[in-house]
Amino acid sequence: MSMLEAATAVRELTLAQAIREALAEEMRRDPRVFILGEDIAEAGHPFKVLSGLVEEFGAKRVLDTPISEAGFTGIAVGAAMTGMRPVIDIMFGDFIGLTMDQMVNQAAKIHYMSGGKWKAPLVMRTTLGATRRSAAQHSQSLHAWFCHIPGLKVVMPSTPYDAKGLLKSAIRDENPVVFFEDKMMYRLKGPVPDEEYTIPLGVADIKREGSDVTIIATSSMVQVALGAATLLEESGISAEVVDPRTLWPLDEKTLIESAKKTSRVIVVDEGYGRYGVTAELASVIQEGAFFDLEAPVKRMGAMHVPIPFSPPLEDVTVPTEQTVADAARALCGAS
Amino acid sequence: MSMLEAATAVRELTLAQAIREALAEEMRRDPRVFILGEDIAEAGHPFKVLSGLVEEFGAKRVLDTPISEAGFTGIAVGAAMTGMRPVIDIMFGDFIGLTMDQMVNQAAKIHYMSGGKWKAPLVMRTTLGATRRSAAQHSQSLHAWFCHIPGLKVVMPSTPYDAKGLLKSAIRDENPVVFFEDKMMYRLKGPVPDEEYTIPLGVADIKREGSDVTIIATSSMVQVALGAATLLEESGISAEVVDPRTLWPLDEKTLIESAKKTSRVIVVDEGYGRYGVTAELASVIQEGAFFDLEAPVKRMGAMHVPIPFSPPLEDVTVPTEQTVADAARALCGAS
Amino acid sequence: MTTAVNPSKPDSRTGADLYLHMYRRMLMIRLFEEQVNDLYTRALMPGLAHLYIGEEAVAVGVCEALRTDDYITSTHRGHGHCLAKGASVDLMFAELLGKEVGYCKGKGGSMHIADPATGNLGANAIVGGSTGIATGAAFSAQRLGTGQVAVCFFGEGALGQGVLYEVMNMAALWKLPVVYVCENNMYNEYTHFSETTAGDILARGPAFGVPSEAVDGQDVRAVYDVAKKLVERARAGDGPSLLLVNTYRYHGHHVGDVSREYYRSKQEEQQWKTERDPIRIMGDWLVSQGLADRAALDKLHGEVKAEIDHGVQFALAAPYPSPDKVDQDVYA
Amino acid sequence: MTTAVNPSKPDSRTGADLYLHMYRRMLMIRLFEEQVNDLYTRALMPGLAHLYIGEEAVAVGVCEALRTDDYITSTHRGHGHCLAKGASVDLMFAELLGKEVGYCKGKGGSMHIADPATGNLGANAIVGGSTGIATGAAFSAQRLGTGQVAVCFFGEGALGQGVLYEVMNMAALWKLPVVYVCENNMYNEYTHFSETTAGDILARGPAFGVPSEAVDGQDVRAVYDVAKKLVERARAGDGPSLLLVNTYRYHGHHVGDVSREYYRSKQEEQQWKTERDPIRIMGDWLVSQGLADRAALDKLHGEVKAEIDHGVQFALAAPYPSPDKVDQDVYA
Ligand SMILES: Cc1ncc(C[n+]2csc(CCOP(=O)(O)OP(=O)(O)O)c2C)c(N)n1
Ligand SMILES: Cc1ncc(C[n+]2csc(CCOP(=O)(O)OP(=O)(O)O)c2C)c(N)n1
Ligand SMILES: [Mg+2]
Ligand SMILES: [Mg+2]
Repeated sequence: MSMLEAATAVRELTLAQAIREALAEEMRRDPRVFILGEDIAEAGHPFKVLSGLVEEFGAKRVLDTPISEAGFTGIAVGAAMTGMRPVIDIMFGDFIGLTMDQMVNQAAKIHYMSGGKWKAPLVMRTTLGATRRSAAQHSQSLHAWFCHIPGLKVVMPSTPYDAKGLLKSAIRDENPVVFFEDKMMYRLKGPVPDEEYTIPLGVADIKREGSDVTIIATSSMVQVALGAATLLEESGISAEVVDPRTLWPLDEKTLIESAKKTSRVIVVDEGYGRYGVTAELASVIQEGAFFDLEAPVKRMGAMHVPIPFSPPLEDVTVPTEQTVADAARALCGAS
Repeated sequence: MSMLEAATAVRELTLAQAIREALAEEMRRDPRVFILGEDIAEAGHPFKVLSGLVEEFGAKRVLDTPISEAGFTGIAVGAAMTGMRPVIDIMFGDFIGLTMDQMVNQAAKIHYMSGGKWKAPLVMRTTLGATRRSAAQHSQSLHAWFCHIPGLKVVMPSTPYDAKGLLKSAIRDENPVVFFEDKMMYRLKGPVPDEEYTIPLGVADIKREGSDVTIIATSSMVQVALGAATLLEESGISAEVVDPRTLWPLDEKTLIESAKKTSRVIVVDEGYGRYGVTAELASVIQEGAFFDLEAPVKRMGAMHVPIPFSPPLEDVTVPTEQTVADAARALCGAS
Repeated sequence: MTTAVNPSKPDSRTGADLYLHMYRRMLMIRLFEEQVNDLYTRALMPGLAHLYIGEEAVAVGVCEALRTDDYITSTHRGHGHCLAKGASVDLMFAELLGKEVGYCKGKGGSMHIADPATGNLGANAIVGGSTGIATGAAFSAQRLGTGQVAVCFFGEGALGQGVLYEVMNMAALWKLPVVYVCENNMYNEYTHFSETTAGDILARGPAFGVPSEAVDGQDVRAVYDVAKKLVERARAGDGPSLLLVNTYRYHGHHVGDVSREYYRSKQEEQQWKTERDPIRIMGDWLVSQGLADRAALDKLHGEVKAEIDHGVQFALAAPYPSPDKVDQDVYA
Repeated sequence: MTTAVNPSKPDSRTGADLYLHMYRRMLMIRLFEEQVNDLYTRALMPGLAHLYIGEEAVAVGVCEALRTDDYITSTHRGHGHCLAKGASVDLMFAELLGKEVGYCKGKGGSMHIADPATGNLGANAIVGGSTGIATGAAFSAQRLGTGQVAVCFFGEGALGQGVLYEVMNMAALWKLPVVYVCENNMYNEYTHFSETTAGDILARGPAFGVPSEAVDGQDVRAVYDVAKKLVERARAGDGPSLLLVNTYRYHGHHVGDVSREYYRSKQEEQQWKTERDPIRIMGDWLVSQGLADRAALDKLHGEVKAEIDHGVQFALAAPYPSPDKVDQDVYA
């Protein structure tokens, strides 16, 4: 918990409530902000994250769209270029494939291609995360695709506090920002101050200090890492948990400093483990802290399989407190 | 050059010719193989890679499609599931965003989701590579996206010989395979035997032996690495050039062995440098050879900017023989 | 594997047989789905379930017009299509519960039932996601000269996905034997289709060279008749068509969607259930025509119920896959 | 930045002024493109160039119906649209040569000319890629109440991209002030559109709630008249429309496409050039109406040629951006 948070925290909100509050505040502040997506108005989104917004802001600012992800993403790009501040809702992160051309060839590049003359300040909110028994087409964590693309920013909040502060910054940002919410975290509670605040994009947060091993984790894996850290404490291992909070821009400095301090690093992310986010984070660490490391950086991501439906299968595909703690013990023992 | 190649090489073909020959041979061998894409029949593709195929195989097997990348990719998935062997042509790799949903949610997953009952043996051929002055929407190397996805295979040939042998294997493979061709390499010449051969997917090739530094390079970057190796020779540095040839499956063993041998590694790939292929390759090396490395693995990819049009700008965005050689010298000097 | 479907001669059922069969199939879907609802409510079923109750005449009317080796693609609301095409109740339930003997070894679940033996290319959790697959299957049928036809089921929500128009255009250009069946149950999840659909749905086919027809989706005989015509048209080499079927789902978008009044009235639901129920309409018609009496229909109900109950027991008793199966079937 | 466009009153040119202005603009595009061809052939221009020669009446007829602050989106074949909307010849050439003073600081090149001052949201190298952007600009205009209209230019090849139908549907639902202008020059690169387009193009608008009209794209006055009507309709709040313009490109798909006989005959090309040339048709009409004599037209030609020559000299003399600019403008 940051200083600010500690000083002012008076309420507990769920992650869903924190997101809704960020949207409502920004929509009150700036009449150009509007939301578009499927079943988001009266239905308030299937995950109910947006309940109440259409009542306050009306159907002109909370728009139910057809099931046309490519089309309404394209419309958002054009609206952003011409003075609006669209927030797009892509119901499941698995559907971003439909939007890749609009996001990557249009939104991400228009500023550069026009020599800085146009810009596309939009936010895409979408989900990631497995273990909801939703099977292969509704459980993916595909954020690595966007991280790869210059011109985009990628945000991965892990707490209600961060979610609210980062989303407000994302909406105010002059660039296209993709904001990933773990669908299993919407009910996670945490302190969120009454007072307005924002969190700058590009600043990592040390969620827990420690000295023996650094666990760099993203989104819901931060909670997993914190749970693992508690388990490790029982084994006498002091784990530091670092949350980059935004994958681009990436606060390399904080990550590398922690790696240098502990000399052992695990990176945990819920995306597929191959050619994913863990590879970049591990590379950044080894580039910046190679000579301080006692062991290679350990990567933990989703198993390289489509996410299965059956619970006993799905449960083994993602990192858990137990597997992360085991890996940390092995890493510490192995030095 | 492999043993087989050395023994039988009698002809020089361009990379484009090698690809055309692979397609023609497979179409003769298997009547289920057909090609579909834009301007590929009479026009033989804008890069003329497919010239002559419609004349031999007719319009039923070399199909001009509308400009509907998502649609004809989806049709290929269905055709592959029901007994055909489609080869899809996506004119520029920049357009794969339009196909991501079909490739990733359908083609890659149908085998798994159906418990092994259906399969989708299709090949997507497309391009990568910059420096053609084609600007930000026609110059990208987006292969990292596909590498990230379980269920897909990704092939990156660097020579006419490899291109032919790998493409034949890709067409015979029972899975969806994405085959990336560097558009600047179509005129590259190299020996290709008259006799039929295939190259298995998942086997790296050491393009040049060396002892001081390993340069792992993909696609056209292999040629850059070989050029760099020649420059390095003049500086008394012996560089080994390793070409994974397929990024998935990945021949980790060969990569790691070379890293252990030389103790210094550079990975070079033309995709964007952040959250890209170089991150995975560097991670595999550090995981497998950490205690043998003298220095962190050095990554070289495309600059994290949309590819600019203007020649003096574009030229600095991708690794060159010179920059790779410089990096290798620094790496060797720095130990 | 791709040749696991054995071509069979066109269905030879006619007259009373056919009608009773259709009635039975609709009943089976209804009872199956009621059981799913129950399993889900009792927390015995993981994940989501989108019930087909109210729409039974669509799947049954269309699939009765197909050969066993004809292809279908289905949707997130797929149980009805799978059963209508001949899926086994036991293996369906087993899959829904994530069991190893299920259609997909538990890897797919409710939204991914697939079965080569009945020509089922798969349910699909991406709206519009199977439009290409069905069109591609029709492509194979044409190229391989098998005489098969492919039917692509999709909800009216999929009219929002551009890929549908891309593949319809190609199907028309290449005269592929595919029938696009749009199940207009009036809602995209929680949004009325009129808020998401401009212009004229029926005109969307011809604009892309695909002739269109509309039919009352609560009347299984009407659905069957028009489907038969369009399927035979496709089989004869005359190309694709679009069939717009007007229907209604009685339950929520998925089992958890219970409080629905903010998007549709209880009265509307009640009206469909009492006035337009496809099973009641067909039952009444069978009786009025003297093709069955109430006792025969009741007996049928008992038989179907027993089959469903057996399936549930079978599935509940079946073991889960062992975790080490998780990385099998990724690559063929 | 997004407010760099100053709303201006509707164009007040009328009668002879207007017609002469349209003639001049068409001529400017023609001579500009001939110069591009020359620069490219002499290897002075990097990359690709897709010439608009033959289609001048489309861009000019439509853009004359627009206010300066109205928006357009353009395509890979975009020079004509940019010039018709008021771009400076000098800055266009500079961009085409990759020079720092060019419209996009050399970062965009031929396929990405963009200019807020003339409402140009950008040429686009993705077929169909700007259909969303134009629709979104219309959305902003409606929400911000600026009275602006957005025109989306695209080739008939973009009819293959599903996203077009997705955004047309939303434009109709939300009554957005956007005019979709389909430039049917009969070829998708090297493939005749009839091989890629089934059904009825004009029917594709109404199927999605977008009224459609067709016009002869070689007659600039006809294009102007119908565009004016559709633009005013949009501005009045009556929603989107689709304008199908039949036209022809005289040159290859791009400058390098020289041997074209495998996909279209020299005779076909010749016929369009001699019988349907938009500049000649308009010139003849101006003379026949006594609005100009040949000498005046010749003089105009000389003026335009001088402007073009100046642009080329300006661009050739301008410096390239220094390599350290490469990572500027990635983020705003
Ligand atoms: C591409 C995509 N977008 C959104 C969703 C989420 N979603 C699942 S079902 C559904 C509504 C589908 O409506 P319709 O096609 O009419 O089918 P119905 O549920 O009425 O049978 C939506 C939006 C999805 N699965 N895929
Ligand atoms: C999505 C996409 N697919 C393919 C291409 C390659 N391509 C560039 S122009 C073109 C043909 C476009 O034809 P049309 O839209 O009729 O425009 P025209 O060139 O005739 O003006 C194609 C296929 C592309 N740029 N974008
Ligand atoms: Mg529906
Ligand atoms: Mg054209």
